[in-house]
Amino acid sequence: MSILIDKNTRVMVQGLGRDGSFHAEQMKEYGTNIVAGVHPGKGGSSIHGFPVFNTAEDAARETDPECSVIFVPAPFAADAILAGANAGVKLVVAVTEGIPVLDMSKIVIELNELGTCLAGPNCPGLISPDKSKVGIMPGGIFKRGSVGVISRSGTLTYEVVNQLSLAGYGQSTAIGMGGDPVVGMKYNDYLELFEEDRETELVVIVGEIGGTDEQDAASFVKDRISKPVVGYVVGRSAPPGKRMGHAGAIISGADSTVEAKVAFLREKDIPVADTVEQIIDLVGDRLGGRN
Amino acid sequence: MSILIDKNTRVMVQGLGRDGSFHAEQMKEYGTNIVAGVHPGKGGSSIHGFPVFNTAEDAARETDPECSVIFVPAPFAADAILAGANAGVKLVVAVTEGIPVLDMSKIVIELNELGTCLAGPNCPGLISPDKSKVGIMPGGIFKRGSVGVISRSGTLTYEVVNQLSLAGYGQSTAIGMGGDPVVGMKYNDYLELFEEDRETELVVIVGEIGGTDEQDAASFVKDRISKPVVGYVVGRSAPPGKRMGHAGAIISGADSTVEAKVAFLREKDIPVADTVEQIIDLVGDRLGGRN
Amino acid sequence: MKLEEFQAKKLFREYGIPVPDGIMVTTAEEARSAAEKIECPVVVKAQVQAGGRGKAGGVKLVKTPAEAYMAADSILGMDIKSFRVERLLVDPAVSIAGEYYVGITIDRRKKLPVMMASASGGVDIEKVAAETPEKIFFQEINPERGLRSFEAKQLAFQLFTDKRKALATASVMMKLWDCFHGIDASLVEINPLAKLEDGSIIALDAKIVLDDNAMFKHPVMEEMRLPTPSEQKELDARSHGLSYVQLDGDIGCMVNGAGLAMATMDVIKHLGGTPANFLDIGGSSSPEKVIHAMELLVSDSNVKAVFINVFGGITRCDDVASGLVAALREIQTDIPLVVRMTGTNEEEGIRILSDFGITALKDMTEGAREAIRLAGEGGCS
Amino acid sequence: MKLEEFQAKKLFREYGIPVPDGIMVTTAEEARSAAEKIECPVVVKAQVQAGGRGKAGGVKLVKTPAEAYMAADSILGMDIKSFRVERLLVDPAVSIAGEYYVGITIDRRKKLPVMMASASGGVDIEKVAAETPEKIFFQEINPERGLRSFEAKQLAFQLFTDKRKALATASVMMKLWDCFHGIDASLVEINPLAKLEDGSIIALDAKIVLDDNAMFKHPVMEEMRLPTPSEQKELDARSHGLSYVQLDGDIGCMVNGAGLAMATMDVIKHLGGTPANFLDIGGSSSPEKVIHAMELLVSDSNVKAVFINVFGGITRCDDVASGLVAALREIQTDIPLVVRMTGTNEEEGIRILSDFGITALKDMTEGAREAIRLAGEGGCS
Repeated sequence: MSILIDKNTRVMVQGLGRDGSFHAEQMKEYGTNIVAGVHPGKGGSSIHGFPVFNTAEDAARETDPECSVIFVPAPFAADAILAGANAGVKLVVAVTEGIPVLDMSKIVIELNELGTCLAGPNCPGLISPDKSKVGIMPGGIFKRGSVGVISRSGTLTYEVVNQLSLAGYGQSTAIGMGGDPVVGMKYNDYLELFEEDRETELVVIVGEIGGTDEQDAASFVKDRISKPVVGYVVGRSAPPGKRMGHAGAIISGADSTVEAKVAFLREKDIPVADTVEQIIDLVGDRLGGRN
Repeated sequence: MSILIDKNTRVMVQGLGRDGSFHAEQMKEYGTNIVAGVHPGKGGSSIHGFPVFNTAEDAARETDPECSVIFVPAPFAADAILAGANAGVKLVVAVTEGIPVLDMSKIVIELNELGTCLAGPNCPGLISPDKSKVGIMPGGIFKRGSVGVISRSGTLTYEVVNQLSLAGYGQSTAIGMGGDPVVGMKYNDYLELFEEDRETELVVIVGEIGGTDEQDAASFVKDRISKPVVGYVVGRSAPPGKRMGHAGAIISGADSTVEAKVAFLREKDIPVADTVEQIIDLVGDRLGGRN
Repeated sequence: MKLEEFQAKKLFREYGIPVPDGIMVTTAEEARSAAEKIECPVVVKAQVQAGGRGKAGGVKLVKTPAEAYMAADSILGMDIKSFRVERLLVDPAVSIAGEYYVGITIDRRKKLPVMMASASGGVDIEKVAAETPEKIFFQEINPERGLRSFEAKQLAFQLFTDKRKALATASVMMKLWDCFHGIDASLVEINPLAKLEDGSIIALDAKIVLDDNAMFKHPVMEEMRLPTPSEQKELDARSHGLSYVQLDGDIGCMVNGAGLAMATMDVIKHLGGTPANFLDIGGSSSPEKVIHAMELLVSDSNVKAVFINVFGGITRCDDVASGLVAALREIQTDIPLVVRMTGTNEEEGIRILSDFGITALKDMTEGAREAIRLAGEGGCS
Repeated sequence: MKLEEFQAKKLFREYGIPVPDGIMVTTAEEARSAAEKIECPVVVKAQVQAGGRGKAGGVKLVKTPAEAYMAADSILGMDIKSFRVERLLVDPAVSIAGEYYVGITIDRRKKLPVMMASASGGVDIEKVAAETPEKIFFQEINPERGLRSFEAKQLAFQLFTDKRKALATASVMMKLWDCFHGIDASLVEINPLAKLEDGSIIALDAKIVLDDNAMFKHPVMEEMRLPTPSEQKELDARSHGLSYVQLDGDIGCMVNGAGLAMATMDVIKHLGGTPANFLDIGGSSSPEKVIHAMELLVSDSNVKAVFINVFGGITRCDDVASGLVAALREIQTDIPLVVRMTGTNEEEGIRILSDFGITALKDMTEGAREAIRLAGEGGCS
């Protein structure tokens, strides 16, 4: 088991420019079941062994995808997300960085209406190791197992996952939920799925300064999640009010600091690591040594 | 019984200018249970014995109305409809004439989301004789009984109702659904309610040139309505392409002519009157003489 | 409110829709200099609010400014479907490689705007819709969200497989929606949307109907109104709160309410008469309104009898009666009058009329029959 | 992108929000003539992207043009929260009868824009929110529908019972939404929104933060950018695809990915070091990008050691290694370097660095520790 994607999940790739084409190939190599690509003007052709269509609607009608991953450049990405969702996929993974926040706010409303889940935008995607990878994560560092990972970051997720894998703690599914102020699914949405997933025994949530998502997650864990959860929050060194690359990482109030988040998580009985190494220790304490 | 409104229905009146105030008084005299008025700047006062609020939200919070009737002038009426619906009423009756059609299209979407029914706009409202009147119909000509009336027109409704009453055929509820290209509820919505209403034994639908609502109603009657239905369609003398006062009454295609409508209704076994007098005959044939 | 082609193209241009750089003229001399300015060949097009201008000889392709003068001279003053040609559009002629259709209107049943597109443009699109409906593609538009790029592309790729043309057309579609929404139109239409031999996409004709209900949002558009004489009469009527349409019959009608007015006309026709007009004096009628209405009716020389049919609801019978008495005191007319009056304050109204020497009837059919009889007599006198 | 008050007021004016007719000046002489033009009394206000200008002495009310000159002379060049004052806004002084607050920002949790309004304006609104939350009224805005008139009125009638003031304020609220939406703002704020003694409503201050992600829609707004010197460095970095923020420490950091960069800084701090900056070289890094990044780091004289932390995902380790080698060939520097490199093409990357004489580590904590050690040594030398 895993959440959201497995080896049968039929995936459509929207945007087959340089990046999209490269990652489509990477995903295919990893074993992702890519059924279609979408790129205006490339309709009728074939890339990496899957058919390409001019529009998401055409692709959906012909190949019935369940999931779509967006590599379309920022100015056109909001439209592409809506195209995918309106074409009927149940999960859209938006890798694209730089989508205006008001556009995202509108997208969230429409996707809720359509009953389509959204991961991202500005996210590395998700991976269920040895089954399917939808996004840009480097497949090699992941290992199949029972740890769920939810992160607001990209490379930090890889760092955490790499150390988990090296220590013998494989992952059921790992998710980069995206660092923008408005994203689709958040910790709580994924936690709910992990709670129901039989393969997942523990969840690691990787947070950062800005917003109060980590606190929302902590309260949710306390009330609704029976599985052990381990936290890690970065950005102690970030000066107040400065952008740290992620638009979401603005310290907008006292609640948004790392200190406030860590205190709140601990208050809700969630152990929090200070370093990546400590995550492994905390996971080990709860799952037992595996290397 | 009756549909949509009865003597307990709690009614809010939005727009207490000259017309709104006059008709609020008329409704009150008729017996309508008016619980609140809304007029910006008149909040805190009292008119015709009911309290007036600055906003629909305030009125709804204090008096819990189920229905709202709109007398607000056209430029502000679309907003007033949304205010009423968002305040939580389940039926909005929009008397106002002259609301832009694109605004109405947006309103219909939002009211569907909210689960609020809309009668009108540009309609005389509805009346359940001896119980409640919501709109501007002249109460005196109505008589309680078992005939449901649905009309796209105003004064023509009165003409029909008057003759029905004089002939002894009272009405369960009479509705002017409004003559604009986009209105809220249409024949079919009301027919469905009349079908379920125990007091209603027969329904008269009064149509006119333009659109294909009458044909939709005929098909609906054939498929879903067990009670007898009598039709009447006006506008034979209207030249093609000319506006006949109602924006909806544009002959936009062959289906929109009176001849096409009458033929279609008869095809679906609905008897159609050529004159108002014939309506009475057709009703009499089906219900038996009552004078 | 229907716009003429040159007005619609001006609006299209403002919304970024490619249109030919034409010039509107009102004289043959202006047409000649427009042709000189634009460089020939040019197309001289009659500006009337009616279709079928080409078949009626109202559109001419000319090769020289002198020919433009002659073409303009022959088209100006022409009568096309009862519209007199007073304005011409001189457009540069282009080399057409393909003709398409794009339009937006409100679907009354779906209660939504809908965009229609077809590769079979340049012809009567209603005929295409009726005979080969599979050639027309539809896209419903959620007016809160507007036409989205992906929706426009989906439509455009059904017309063109070529990426460049499809994307250019999708872009025109987006702008057409912006225009429709921005000006609160009831209809916008490009027929034909042409693909030129150089590969570009351009709107060769333009049709816009504005939503009269939305004019309060766009007061400046009111200035675009170019009424014909009969429309002017209707507009003057509207400025007095009256809804008036002139017809060909001999019985002038004055009714409160559009539905009842149509029923009145129908009953006149049903009984063998012919209505001279549609005239709705609306709700809450003041005496002044009735005076204006009466003036309108008697100004039509075809009218041989007047039938006034009032069902008092909001309109009070006494108001109508007073107005009528005032009107008849002011307007000297021999045209016989039939009044039918019932509803709110009917006794009061009937008394006022009776004091003035008019007997009001209570039954609509009876009134119509009497009006037909009087019109017949009038016709003989 | 934060705008200065005079820029925000210009945008407000374009959207019809009433603001004082002020003049932006950059010299004391200009301030004098602005005061003459506007008619005294006037307010001379420092234009900096920071709050608390008043307390810092950056806002002065003056009665004559000569006083305006003196006030301007004293404020220009001032340092307010590390922003140097280079521009002033000279606004006409007004008689304030009441101060209110209206603002719009995105609620990350609700994923919607939300309008906030309070009768307790003119002060630190965050303090009001924290201490007397019942004094702030909220209205969520569906961005597809925009703020509706009834919603604005509902808010406005909570501030004013007087109809005229409530409707004027509701109108300002509607325009503020139009502005927020029209320019793709992250924040718009009027504090105070003032009621003047003549009863009118006016925005006395104006704050706008634009969504950097949306600048592609508003290229003209890019011209409004007035960066401070440190911001200029960050902007230059961004033009090379780098996300850079200068800090006070002595260990320069170069990391791929914002999250990992923050984790790297945290681990440096955790081990007792101090990061000199945040520097994210992003995904798919080209050698050129690494050269620019290296130049940025060594240009900071505080930097005593550089820690390069790369987790190869999309970013390939060999690309970063090649870039680094190229950079070090070009830039002569004595600053010691620690490289930690793992992930995609790590062997290739490590080989390239090793050929150049750099030994790469595989563990982040180990790398951080080594960088701190080297920075300490550098500090002693």
